[in-house]
Amino acid sequence: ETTITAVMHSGLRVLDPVITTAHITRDNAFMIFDTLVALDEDFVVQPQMASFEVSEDGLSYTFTLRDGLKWHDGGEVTPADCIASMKRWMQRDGGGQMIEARMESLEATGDNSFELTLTEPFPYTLEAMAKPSGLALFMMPERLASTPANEPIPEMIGSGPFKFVQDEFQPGVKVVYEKNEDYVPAEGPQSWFAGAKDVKVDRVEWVTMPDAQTSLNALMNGEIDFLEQVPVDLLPLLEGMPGLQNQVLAPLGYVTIGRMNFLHPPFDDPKIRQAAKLALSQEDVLTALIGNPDYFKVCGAIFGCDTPFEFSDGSESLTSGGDIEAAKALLEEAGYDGTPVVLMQPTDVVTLTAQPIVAAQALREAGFTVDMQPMDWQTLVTRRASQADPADGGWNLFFTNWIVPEVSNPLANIMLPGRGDDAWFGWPTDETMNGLLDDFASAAELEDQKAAAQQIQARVMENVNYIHLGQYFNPSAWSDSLTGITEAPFPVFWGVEKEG
Amino acid sequence: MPVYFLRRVLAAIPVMLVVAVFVFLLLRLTPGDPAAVLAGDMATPEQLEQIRASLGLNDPLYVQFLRWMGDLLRGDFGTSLISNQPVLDLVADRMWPTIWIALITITLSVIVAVPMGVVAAWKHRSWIDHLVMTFSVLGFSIPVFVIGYLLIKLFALDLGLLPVQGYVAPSEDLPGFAARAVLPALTLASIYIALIARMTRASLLDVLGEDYVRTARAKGLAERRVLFRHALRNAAVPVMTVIGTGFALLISGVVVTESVYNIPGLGRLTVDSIFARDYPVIQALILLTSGIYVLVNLAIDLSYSFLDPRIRY
Amino acid sequence: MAENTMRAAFPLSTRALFSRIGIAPLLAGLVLILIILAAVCAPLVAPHDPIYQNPIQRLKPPSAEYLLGTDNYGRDLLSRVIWGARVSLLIGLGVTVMAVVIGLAIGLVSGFFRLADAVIMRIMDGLMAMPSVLLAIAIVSLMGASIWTVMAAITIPEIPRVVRLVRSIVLSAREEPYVEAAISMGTSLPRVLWRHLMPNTFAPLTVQATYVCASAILTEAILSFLGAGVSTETPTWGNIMAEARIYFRLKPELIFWPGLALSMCILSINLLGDWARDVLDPRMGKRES
Amino acid sequence: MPVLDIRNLTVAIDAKDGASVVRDISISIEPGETVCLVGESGSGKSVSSLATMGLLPKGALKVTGGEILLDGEDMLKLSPAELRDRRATRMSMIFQEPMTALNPVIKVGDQIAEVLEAHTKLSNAESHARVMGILDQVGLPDIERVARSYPHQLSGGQRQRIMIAMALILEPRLLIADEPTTALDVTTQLQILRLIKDLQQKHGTAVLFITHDMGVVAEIADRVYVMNRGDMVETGKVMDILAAPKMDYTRRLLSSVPSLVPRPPRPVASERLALQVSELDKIYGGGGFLSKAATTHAAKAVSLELKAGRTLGIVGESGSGKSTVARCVMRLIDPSAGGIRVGGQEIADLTPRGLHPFRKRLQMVFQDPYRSLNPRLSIEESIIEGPMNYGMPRAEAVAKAAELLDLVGMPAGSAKRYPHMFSGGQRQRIAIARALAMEPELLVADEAVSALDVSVQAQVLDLLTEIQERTRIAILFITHDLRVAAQICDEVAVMKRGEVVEYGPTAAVLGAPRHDYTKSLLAAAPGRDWDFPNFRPVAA
Ligand SMILES: Nc1ncnc2c1ncn2[C@@H]1O[C@H](COP(=O)(O)OP(=O)(O)OP(=O)(O)O)[C@@H](O)[C@H]1O
Ligand SMILES: Nc1ncnc2c1ncn2[C@@H]1O[C@H](COP(=O)(O)OP(=O)(O)OP(=O)(O)O)[C@@H](O)[C@H]1O
Ligand SMILES: [Mg+2]
Ligand SMILES: [Mg+2]
Repeated sequence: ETTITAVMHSGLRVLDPVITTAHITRDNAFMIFDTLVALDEDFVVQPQMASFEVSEDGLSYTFTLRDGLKWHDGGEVTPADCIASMKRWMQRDGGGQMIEARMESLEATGDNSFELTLTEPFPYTLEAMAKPSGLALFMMPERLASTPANEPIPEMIGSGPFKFVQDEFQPGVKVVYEKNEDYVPAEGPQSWFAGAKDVKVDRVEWVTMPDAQTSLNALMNGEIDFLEQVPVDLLPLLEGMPGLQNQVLAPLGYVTIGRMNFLHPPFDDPKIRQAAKLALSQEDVLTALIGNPDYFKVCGAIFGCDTPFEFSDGSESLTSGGDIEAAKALLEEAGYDGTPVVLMQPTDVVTLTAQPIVAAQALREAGFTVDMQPMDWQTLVTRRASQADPADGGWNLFFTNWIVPEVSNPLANIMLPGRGDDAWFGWPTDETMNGLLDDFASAAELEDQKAAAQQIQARVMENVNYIHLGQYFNPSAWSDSLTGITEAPFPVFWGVEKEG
Repeated sequence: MPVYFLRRVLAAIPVMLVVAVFVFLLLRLTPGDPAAVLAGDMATPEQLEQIRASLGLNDPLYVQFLRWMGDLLRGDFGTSLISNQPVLDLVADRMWPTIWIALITITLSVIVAVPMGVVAAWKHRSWIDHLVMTFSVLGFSIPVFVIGYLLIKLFALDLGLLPVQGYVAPSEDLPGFAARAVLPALTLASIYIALIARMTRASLLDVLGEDYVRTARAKGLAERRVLFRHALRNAAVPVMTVIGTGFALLISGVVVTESVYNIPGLGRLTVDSIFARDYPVIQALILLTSGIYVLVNLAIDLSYSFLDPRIRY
Repeated sequence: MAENTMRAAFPLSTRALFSRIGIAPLLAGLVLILIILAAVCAPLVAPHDPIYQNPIQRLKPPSAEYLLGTDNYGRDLLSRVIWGARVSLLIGLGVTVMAVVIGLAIGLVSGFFRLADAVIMRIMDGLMAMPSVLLAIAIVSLMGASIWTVMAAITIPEIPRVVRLVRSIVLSAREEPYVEAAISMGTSLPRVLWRHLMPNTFAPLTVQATYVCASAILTEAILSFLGAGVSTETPTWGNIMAEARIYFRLKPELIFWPGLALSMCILSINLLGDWARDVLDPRMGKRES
Repeated sequence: MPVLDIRNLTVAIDAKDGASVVRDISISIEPGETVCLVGESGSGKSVSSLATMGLLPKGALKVTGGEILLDGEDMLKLSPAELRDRRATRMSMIFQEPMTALNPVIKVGDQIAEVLEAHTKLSNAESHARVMGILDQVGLPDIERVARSYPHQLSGGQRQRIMIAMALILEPRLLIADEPTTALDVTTQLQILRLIKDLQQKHGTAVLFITHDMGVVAEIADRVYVMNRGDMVETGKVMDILAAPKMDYTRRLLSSVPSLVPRPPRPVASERLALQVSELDKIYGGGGFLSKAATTHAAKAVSLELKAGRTLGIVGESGSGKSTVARCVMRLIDPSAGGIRVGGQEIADLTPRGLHPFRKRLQMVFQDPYRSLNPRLSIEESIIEGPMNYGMPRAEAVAKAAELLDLVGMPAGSAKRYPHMFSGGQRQRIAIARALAMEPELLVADEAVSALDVSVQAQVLDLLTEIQERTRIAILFITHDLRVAAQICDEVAVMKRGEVVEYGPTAAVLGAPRHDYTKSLLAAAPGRDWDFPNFRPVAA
């Protein structure tokens, strides 16, 4: 029996991939559930559980399930299951809601096929269904998918390559998967989430280690096989260790961003937002965060470098070390009155502690009054939902990270819409942006999409909907006994072999 | 004895009630929102509101409290908001590592610390005494995690004698369990040994000045007998007391030790739950640890009557 | 006789000091004074701004410019350790003062008034039963991590210990004939408390205070370690170590120096506490803890 | 050859240039002889005996000269192991406080058997038989049960018998008894003294008996050694010492011992009642949810009257309820039933607030002079506290304190000093001054002289008498010492188990007791046949 023991970036607690956008929940769901369609490494949507056909007018999508699909409890996968799964997902996911808004019908058309009909063309439809981030669209048996969207599903029964071992699940500690012997891989070579998901081990165990030092020690001591995130500063320890290797598996990496609160001074004033942006330097932030320049990339493109929509309009100051003088001047011009910037600093998330510290220093240098308030990440996520005045329980600025696929498409990027109270935390009201997003959504050709994306890039930089602070990469490390590990935005365990 | 026992158990009820009210209010009156934790980064305010309502977090506080109390009386500790598992299952899963480590630590500490304290008291003001005292002050002065790191570096990495982390149940793999339990127990024991050695010494010093020790010597007994038969048992009550109150220290140490050695125990479960605002789990766990503390100290009080026949309940 | 006169004439001669106080507490006092001086004069003594980040100088080994090297933000470790003394001592002292003052007040009342005692002791038992570090983490993570919440969080679990100590002293002292004499002389209860009972608590409280202080500094470090401490922008020994812990194998000095400062400080406080106990009341060992 | 021959023994404090606490003393005891070592507190009696046993506290005291010969063998030259071997086999010791001298967590039978284990090779059965034999000899009832008891389950007298059994089981040549009866009631004391005498005669043991009680000396001694501040003052046959002491110190010591013959009654000066206690009841304990604390009926229907300027004594054995009555009168505790009138005013049921005006009319002097003054206040502060509570301006109170200190015979200029700078007798004077500062009508003295040496005791008693004559104060005097009661009280109430069994003028009660209990108390008083102050037997 072969078992891969892996330490992932955090502990799994929430199981339902429709309830939360937490990455670990999604990673878990990709093991257990399968998707209708999937993205390959060229950002192209490929069939996975179902092949699809789009009508000429772009209004009708027909999905045909491939043969041999079975739930882990033995049941057949039916169109009804898929329809229920899609409907539940549409209630929660941004992309799903856009589809729902244009949906005419979603109905079974046979024993193994069903059809989605739209009222107007929506070229983003397949991409939304294939995207591996935000809320990915997973197929579940109907009885699970009929759970209300804000209540967790009671069981983990999917049709994916691995089965969830309920008895051994310890929330936050350990998840165990068994190979799904009944799984019939799709055709074609494995590429990201598309192609054959060929499981070559009997079991996979994810264990959580709260201390980076401990997990590295464990890897070096041969107690685990795979470590998803190695702090870059610690890579020198791995160098020259026989039997171990490390590599960045998600070549697109992450972006780190700062988000301001548009409702309260001083950041309700675009000039002051602009001044803050001018003060910040991607290189400073990334150096503090990562250290080794091989593992970060100063990059002005809000949709990420090396992605289809890579533009860098308006990002000069960010990528060239910041422009404190200009920031000072602009702040002066805007008549900044010293209103403190309440900057929320998470103390318990390693990848988010450095940004506020570096930013605080830069903002102070530019003339801002900064009130940095440390708190644990959960307090931060609670507090950022508060629209109150920063002086009593609200906030002005916080930082967070995304994996690049979460921001690389304008429609997936949740920070963009400027719909006031309905917008993401920070609540910008930005009709210009909304217009640009509509343009993008209805653009049929890639060229049109690119044009719209470029304008969105410029608008973000001008209006400072958020501050894009560059890209960084996380090396993973594993033992030589594992082979077949492939690149993907997050680790996948199909195709991986373990010797001995 | 039974009456006393009953009285003590009854007396524990208001204590537990205080704990319950305190924890409940602490959790509800301060910021933090399990719904936000649950929904993740990309959730919109509207989705948060829905989740909050479905978790019953929008009900008035007293309603929530009474509901919790009612459930408790029926033996229902609730369900984790985050992982949606019954709290009792979570606790049952995570209990054993903590219990094992704690038991080993206490045993180890007592075995090491009591003789240390006895020798120090006996050789009062000699170099052995100074050594023991220095060690025990040091035990109080170095943070647990630093001790943990040092032990890992020495025994696991440099000498390669023991694994650096993890836990396996003793029923599955006894040698594996033992190998993984040694370092955490040693780490935890560092404070505990210091505490017990110190108290043993102090209380023995007191006892050695008592008349009956002089009587024992006047009888011509050997020094070893005077020390162990006459003095130690009389010194035992304060030592037991410190073992009991030190239990609280142990729980604190467990939290850190479980992090350093990656032991899936109750300490980490509590910390994780606090960070995740998983109210039912936090409430149950703090109530549980407090209850254990109360019980341990009750057991220790009862043990006094075995140590000292004058104490009768 | 001559010897006595000499002693009286030079009460502070070194020899007398050593023989009267003993070497360990004397050294401890010295170390503590040094640390306090460093803390008070941090702006003058520290070679760099403790929070100024210089990303280019990240994780540098010790050099003439950075005597102990730099941390992962390129901040000067030495300066951070010196400034760290400030906050760590502030937390230690603040917690001690708060715990002692509050505990003393509650303990006096509880020891003397039977009715209040029943209620107060139940509450104290409750507080005592809650594991202190867990309680502190809960308070800090729920209320936000500022120095003040950290201090409050560490203080609350210490209070019951002080209360119990004070109460036990009051309970035994109030049986003292001189207290009964005062009562029979018509002294009012508050005055009996203040004048006859409270002074009895000073010696044991002094000793207890040293332990509270030491454990507060230590608890702060543990809270930082668990991610519920003061912001890393404000250096404390605890959070310097906590922040550096992933560099434990790569740059152990990042943990070593603040750890050394912390341990020396706590060691000194503990030693002084032991000394105070021997001096103030040789039989206190029984009451402690 | 003497069993014990201490020659020129000097013991000093174990430090460089440490002062000597015992200087150049010599004691010798013949087989079968009882030698008493007497002297005031701190004179070095215990130190001498501990030196003999080799039990001087390590690091505190050490022998600096002389020799201690036990059957000709010098104890000071033995190795620790050899010394251990001599203990219990050749010399044994019993201590004053039988509660603390026995290990509270080991059964007494085992504690005795331990001696056999350490020094003999007897089998368990043999050893058990030996233990039972000695228990029987020391006159314990139901010996099997006693052997299985823990010390706290036995009475004080029984515990002391256990100590004696332990000391004598290996028939040592020498028994040292350091104040073995001081903590016991007179009746028990008498039994123990008789027991020691019996056993001594049976085994021919030499006894070194340490005491400060001249009555005991008269009772048992063959010869007497008198110590004063570390020096041996005088030695001689008991009758010679008692009847014709040569040294001043010895004379003073003897003349301080109060006589058991009641002093002549004083005329009644005033008919005014200072205190009237009627049908007073006090029950301790009981009540409490689920608590099964046993109740103690500590005072049963106690009725007493005390006129101004008179002294009423309450006597009785330990636990008879004397203090309980005193504390009820003082309203330090609440009586369960009955009345207490002070100067005609009922105070038994007043609230603390209502009581306030009456507090100053009653004052108390406590037994332990070391604990009845707040160590942190100067004695002046202690004295003026009361008057200032009742509104006296500070300056006036200070002046009054000075006056009072003078009255009780304290040196001028002592007002600003602290209690620890005074001796026990002086402290008791200060406590009296403090009580008088309130100008009370009634002074309650609970064992006010019991902790003092006889010579100091005599001074304090004189002081009280003198003050009473001057101020016409009424005194409620509680004591267990019949000699003291005979000398100071006008009336005496004898209490037994919470009840007053006999009550009347001192001369009547102590001179011609009617109740059996009073008779047995008097019969048990050691040295009752000897009139110490007059160096002659009591005239029949
Ligand atoms: N451990 C000690 N260290 C120093 N001095 C001591 C010690 N024990 C006794 N002394 C001193 O030795 C002297 C004699 O003490 P000792 O106990 O022999 O008196 P005593 O005659 O037995 O008095 P008492 O009747 O009160 O028992 C006293 O002055 C005392 O202060
Ligand atoms: N606070 C108390 N609670 C319960 N019982 C008590 C209390 N104080 C005294 N007693 C009991 O009441 C009885 C009388 O005690 P009291 O102190 O009055 O005796 P006493 O005659 O003064 O004895 P002594 O001569 O030993 O001082 C004893 O049996 C005692 O155990
Ligand atoms: Mg003595
Ligand atoms: Mg009494």
